[in-house]
Amino acid sequence: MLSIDTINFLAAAILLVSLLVMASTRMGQLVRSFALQSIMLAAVAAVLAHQTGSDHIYLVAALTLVVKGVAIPRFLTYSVDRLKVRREIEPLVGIPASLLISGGLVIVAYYVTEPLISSAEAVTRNCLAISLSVVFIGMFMMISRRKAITQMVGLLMMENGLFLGIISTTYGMPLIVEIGIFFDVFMAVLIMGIFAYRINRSFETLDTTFMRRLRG
Amino acid sequence: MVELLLLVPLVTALLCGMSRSERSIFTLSVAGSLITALVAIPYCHAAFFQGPLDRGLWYLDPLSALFVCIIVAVTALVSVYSVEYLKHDRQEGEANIRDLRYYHFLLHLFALSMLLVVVVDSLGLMWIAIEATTLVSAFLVGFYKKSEAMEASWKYLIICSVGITLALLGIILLYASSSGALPEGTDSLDWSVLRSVAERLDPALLKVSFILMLVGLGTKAGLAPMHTWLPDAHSQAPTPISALLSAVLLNCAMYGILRAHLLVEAAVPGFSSSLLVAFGLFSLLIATAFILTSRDLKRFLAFSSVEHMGIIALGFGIGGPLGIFGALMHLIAHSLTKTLMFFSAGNVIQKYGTREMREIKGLGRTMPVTAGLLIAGMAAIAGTPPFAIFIGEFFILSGALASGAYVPAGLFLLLIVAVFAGMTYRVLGMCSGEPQEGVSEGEIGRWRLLPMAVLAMTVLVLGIYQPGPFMDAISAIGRLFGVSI
Amino acid sequence: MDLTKLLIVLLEVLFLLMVSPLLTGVVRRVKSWMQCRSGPSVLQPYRDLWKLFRKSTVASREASWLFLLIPYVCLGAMLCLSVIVPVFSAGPAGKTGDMLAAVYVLGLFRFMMVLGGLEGGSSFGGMGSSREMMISAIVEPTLLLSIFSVAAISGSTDLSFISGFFASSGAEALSPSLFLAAAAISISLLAENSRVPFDNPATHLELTMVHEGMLLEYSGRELGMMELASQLRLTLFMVILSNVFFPWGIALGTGVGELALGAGSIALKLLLISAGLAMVESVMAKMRLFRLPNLLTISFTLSLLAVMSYYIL
Amino acid sequence: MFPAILPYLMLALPLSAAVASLLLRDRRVGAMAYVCAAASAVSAAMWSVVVLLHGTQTYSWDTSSVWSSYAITLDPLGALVLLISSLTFACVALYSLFSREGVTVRGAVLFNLFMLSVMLAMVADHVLLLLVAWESMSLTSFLGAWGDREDQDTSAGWRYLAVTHFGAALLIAAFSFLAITSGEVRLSAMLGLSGSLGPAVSALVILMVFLGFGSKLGLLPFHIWMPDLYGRAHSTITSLLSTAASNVAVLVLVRTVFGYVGVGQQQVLALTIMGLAALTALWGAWQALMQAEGSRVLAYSSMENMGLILLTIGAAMLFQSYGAGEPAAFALMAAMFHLVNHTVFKALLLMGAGTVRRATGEGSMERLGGLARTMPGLSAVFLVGVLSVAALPPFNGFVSEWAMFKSLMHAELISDPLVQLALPLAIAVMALCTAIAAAAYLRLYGFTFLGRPRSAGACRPRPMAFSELFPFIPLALLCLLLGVASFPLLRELAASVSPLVGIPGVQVVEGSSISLLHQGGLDPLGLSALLAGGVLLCYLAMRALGPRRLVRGDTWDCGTPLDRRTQYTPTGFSQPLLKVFTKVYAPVTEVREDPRPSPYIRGVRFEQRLPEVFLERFYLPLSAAAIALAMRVKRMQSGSIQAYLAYIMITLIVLLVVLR
Repeated sequence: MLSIDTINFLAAAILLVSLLVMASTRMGQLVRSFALQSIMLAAVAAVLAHQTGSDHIYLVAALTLVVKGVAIPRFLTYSVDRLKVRREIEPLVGIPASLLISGGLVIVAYYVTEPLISSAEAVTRNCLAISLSVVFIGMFMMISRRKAITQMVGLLMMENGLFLGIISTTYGMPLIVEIGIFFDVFMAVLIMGIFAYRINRSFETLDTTFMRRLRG
Repeated sequence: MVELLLLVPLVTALLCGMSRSERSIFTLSVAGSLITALVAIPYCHAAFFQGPLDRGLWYLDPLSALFVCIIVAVTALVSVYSVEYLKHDRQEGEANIRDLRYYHFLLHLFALSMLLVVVVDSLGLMWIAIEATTLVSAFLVGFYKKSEAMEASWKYLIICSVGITLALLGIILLYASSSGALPEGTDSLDWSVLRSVAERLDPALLKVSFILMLVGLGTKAGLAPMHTWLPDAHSQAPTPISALLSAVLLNCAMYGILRAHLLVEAAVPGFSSSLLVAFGLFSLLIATAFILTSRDLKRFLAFSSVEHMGIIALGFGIGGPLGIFGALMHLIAHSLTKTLMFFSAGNVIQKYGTREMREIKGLGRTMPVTAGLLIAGMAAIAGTPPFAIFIGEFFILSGALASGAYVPAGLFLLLIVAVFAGMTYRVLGMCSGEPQEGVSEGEIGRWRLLPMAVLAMTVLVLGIYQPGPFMDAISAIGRLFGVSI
Repeated sequence: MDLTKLLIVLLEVLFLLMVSPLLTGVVRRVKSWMQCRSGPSVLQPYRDLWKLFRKSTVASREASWLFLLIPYVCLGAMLCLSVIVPVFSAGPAGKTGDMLAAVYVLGLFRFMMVLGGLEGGSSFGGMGSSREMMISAIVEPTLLLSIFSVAAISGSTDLSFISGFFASSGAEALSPSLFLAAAAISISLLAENSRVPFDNPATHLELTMVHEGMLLEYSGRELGMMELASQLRLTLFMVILSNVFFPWGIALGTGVGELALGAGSIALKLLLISAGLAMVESVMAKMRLFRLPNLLTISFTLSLLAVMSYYIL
Repeated sequence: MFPAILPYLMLALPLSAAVASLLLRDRRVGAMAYVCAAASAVSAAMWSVVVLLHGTQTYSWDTSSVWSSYAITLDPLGALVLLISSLTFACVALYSLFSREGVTVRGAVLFNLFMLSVMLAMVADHVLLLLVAWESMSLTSFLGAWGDREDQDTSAGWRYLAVTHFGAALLIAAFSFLAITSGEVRLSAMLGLSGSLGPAVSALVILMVFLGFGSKLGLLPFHIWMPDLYGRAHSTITSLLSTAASNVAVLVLVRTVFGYVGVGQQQVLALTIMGLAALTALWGAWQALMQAEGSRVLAYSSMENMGLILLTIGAAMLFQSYGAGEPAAFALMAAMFHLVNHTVFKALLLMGAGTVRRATGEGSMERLGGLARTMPGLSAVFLVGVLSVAALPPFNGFVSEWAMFKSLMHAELISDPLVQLALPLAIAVMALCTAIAAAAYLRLYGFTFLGRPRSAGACRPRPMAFSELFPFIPLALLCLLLGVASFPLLRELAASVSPLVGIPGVQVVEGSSISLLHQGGLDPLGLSALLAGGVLLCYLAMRALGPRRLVRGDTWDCGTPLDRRTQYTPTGFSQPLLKVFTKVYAPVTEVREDPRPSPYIRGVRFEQRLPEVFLERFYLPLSAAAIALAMRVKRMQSGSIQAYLAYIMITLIVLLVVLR
């Protein structure tokens, strides 16, 4: 039972960190918060692996730690420095409003998952709702922030939420799928980084609100 | 083995990527795509007529076989068309030999990723393959490296990634829903396994899962209101790639939706089909508005794709033998016809150097063959008999009427008439009138007319006469949907 | 068709041909009396026609081959009509002729005459033609509707049958719809034959004329034929009016006595109607052209009411 | 056996001719293609005769596809229509072949394809074949009408396509209803489906079929494409579109309504249809009167004629719905007879109008006149056409219009007061249309051929070779023949429509006289003989008075020499009727004073314009509203990726919350 409490505790912490990401005003803070979330996710995976004793979830935990907790944040920090992105976040929706909306999204997520939870195990309950909340918050992050980099972070947050869902509801997918997903996520971030670099070159900014030539 | 089907495009891609001369790239590309098509034939034949191939990771049932056919056929035509298209680009200085290598490498990789989508058994792997198609094609969309192209590929990448992430959540829930249905420890993401226990999946989870998959894959399939990346990507990509995106990529996403639909329909009858009808009609409605007002030729065609994906969704949603047959027919016909349309558009755009339809005049004079094929394509895509799309629309309509869905049927009819009006208005405007100064008479390239002629003939013949094997294959797919066609 | 019938038809046609100019003369004479003039002899129209028939023809240089053909067609059409319309005898013994067809034959006459007005290319002809078409556009439907009501009452559109039906059924066939139809046909008679208040047959003042404007380019023999055809048309209208609505005395068999009675009664009725026509023409003034549609619409409405009232009442 | 290959010849000849000329692109091949078309028309006519003699023939080709087997079938009714249509086709083919400006490959290809699709549509016994032929008719006629013109304005052509496609969509829906109800794709296998469709749906189907076919017939408010198309397109195309295409529409409409669906108890529907048809006819007649161009007059005249035909068909439905089969059969016979007659005279007139336009270079009647002296042959055949279309004896239009009138005169058979009010009203409308349209045709003939020329082109028209005149002659003769001796045809028609109303044989022809229920009949032969006799008698009488002495002089001019401007104009001619029906036309009048330098001379400009009410009040606002709506929707594609993502999120959340 200890581990279930731990998982629930960690999941709640992940949700809180998502709100922290939402509340960040500086790029560095944002990336660090994201890294923290990924590390917590790795921790959840590790606890779960311990509980179920399945090896491949350990692998998942390790991969999460390495890829999302270390590699991607470093890559993002490097990109921010390299592309000389302005440090400020420049939200389209102000921080207080963003937090309120995020709270609303959490409620929605709980409301939506409510009928599902009845049939699920105890671990799943909170985690599913939280994972959906994190997905929503990540998506809202992409909607409410201007920079290409913040959009990437939003997407990564969505994927974190997803991972929480994967490991908590199903105790991990088949290994090949898991690895494939990791590979894809990594590639996606890399490719987005390449495009961010190209966009910076042709638009001389990473502010996506300037990219409105294609319309109608 | 199915691996061979995947190996040929991979090898072709690598060889193209390593070739030195223009000539060898083109030869390799065309040969590779044709060999892929040849290799695909026995697999598809087996899948259609001897039951599904289920070998480990791979699973090839009639539905996948249909998509394999579409993918290899359109890829082959695109690789033929690309030859003169890129030659022209090279003459104009839009592309150099490196770009050529890069283009063909990605083209075949793209084909590979799409083939992967339809031949894997596991839904998780399918998801991975779909994400891979996005990643590969993003580079193709951004091929011209102009700022608009960058913008389009960024939007494409971000929106589709978001969508696909949602779809993954859906797949997870699907996976979770199976835990009660399968014996302990054997929970599986394999579609063939899930299918066999579809009736026992947890309905509550399945519903949420389907919504997530529909929204997520619908983003990629171009269903409104998630279609927003589509006109941008289609208009900025090189035209052969636009054809590939529109005719094949959207279908691959639709394939994913269909797989989910088949499962959900078994467990929660009526839920997924009514959602498909709703999204289909909404897409049709939105696309009509844009078709009526679009001025950019390729955006115009892109919205037409939104419209047709809507019709296909509508057909599958209506269901029944008529609806399913109509939707399948429409899916096939739309792929072929839209390819034809994009090829014609490619000729026109390279000739006139603009995509703005109001600046394109007098096609009938300058490029009579292209103009003829464009008009034929327009008639076909707008659902005029005897072209194959008409068959699809006719059966979908009949299906709707037969199932008593009069309101969707009426709306459908009204909207396709409006689309016809919008289509003809633009296309006629381009074909008539005086060509502007500086546009010389004559087609650009003769070989690129060959795939177009093949396509036009195919959609015409398919509309009038459906060969026996074709019908057998369709009815094999129909059995998958539980209807006898 | 047996011989007696043929003979009767021939007699009737001859009768109509002979009596038509006379009736025109009578109308003119009565009118001049009403205006306290002595007026020309009632035989004057015969003399006019005889004179015209022997004169040479002057045709406009602008006129085409059709111009000289038109009088033959017009007079031929009226002759054809006089074969159809029952004069002395009606019913099963009489001739057969469809009333709708009769309207179309009248239509042919008018069509040709109006085309004649457009030959030559003067503004008078055009003006007359234009006005004639305006009038006929409403008169023709009126006529057809009136016929319809009469046909509905009697159960046939055959003129002879209708006439025989009313002659034999007597007062019980009387109905409001019949009166309305009679009124409508009477107004149509005035309009169709270019009488006051629609047109003034006695004037050639360009602002008012309709019928004469169309004949302006005709001369000599052709003019004579057109005049005769017009007179024949007036007579035929009167015959139809009297034989449909007042069929008293018409022969229902082929006996000589019956026929004689029929001939006598029709002659009397024609004289009376001519006198009535002259009275109307004397007490009324010609209407302004653009007030004509009102009158015509009234007659159209009357005829529509005639049909409706048959079914409703 | 020889007759067995006739349908193959009929369909294969034009197809191969079209393909050959498309591939070879040679003018001589194009000329041969017209000959092929004529040959195909002749084989169609022969096949029709065979069918009339031996009864219905069906040919089918089995395909293993979803469409089971394709089939064509020709029943006696179709054979009658096909017979007359193919004769017209042959004449039009010759007309195109001999026309002065020569044969174009494109024209030949489209002519053959159009003819093929018309014939196929007439004999199609398969839903797909019918729809294919129908759409291909639209497309080929559109291409024929607009493709070879250089003008920038394609909006009129587009209107045609859009309207006919709307009609086609309705047809598709209707036939899909029929196909799913009967489970058949063969048309001849559908019979009396109204029972299984239910009253509401069968009314819907009939209405859709009616509106669908009506879109080609110029039914209100689908007529807007007609005047523009007729005004611009080559007369080869219009003369076929107005005749053959209309024949197809009416033929299939009748088959569908009376055969496939069955009328049932649809009184209200029949009355609705009659009302719409009556309005169409009236509108056509009114507009025909005001047009300046001959071809536009003829366009509206087609609308008027089709309106009358549909009115009569509506009356037939009404009779049928009350179980009065005999009058229904009579009305159908009248309508079909008018249809074939319309084919003959309208083709003649449209070809004539086209010839005039090309010979003089003038399209507007305001600039024509006096052609009867310079083109006497054409003026004579055109007069025959005009007399026919104006329904004057002894020509064919007269007989069929008489029959249509007569068919409406059976109100007493039905005791429903609604019907007894409706039929007299229908008669009133028909009478009014006939009279107004006669004025329009008179104006057409009078101002084109009579009077003095109003422009240089009209003074010296290009002379016409006999070969150019030749194709008109059979049509003119047919006008006369169908008027004078139509009773065998009518007997056949009555026999072929009677199965549709479920009555074994309706007797309408006795000897040479046409009548139903002995309510007074018409003997066209006798009447014509009387007319001819009357004219002959006049001629003989005048000859007896001595030879005519003819002197040519000037037109009476009151002493003021006549010039171009003193002659009456077509506009002036129709002005009195414009005043009478001013509420209908709602003319827009503008009187402006011209600023002149001199204070003594006042210049006044008077302009009058007749607005195209349906276009300006209905279609343009409709399309403007649609575009405005679309522009609002278009704003959603704002270019902002954040907005795009928000759409996805909102969709997702709404769906999850609503449907969880």
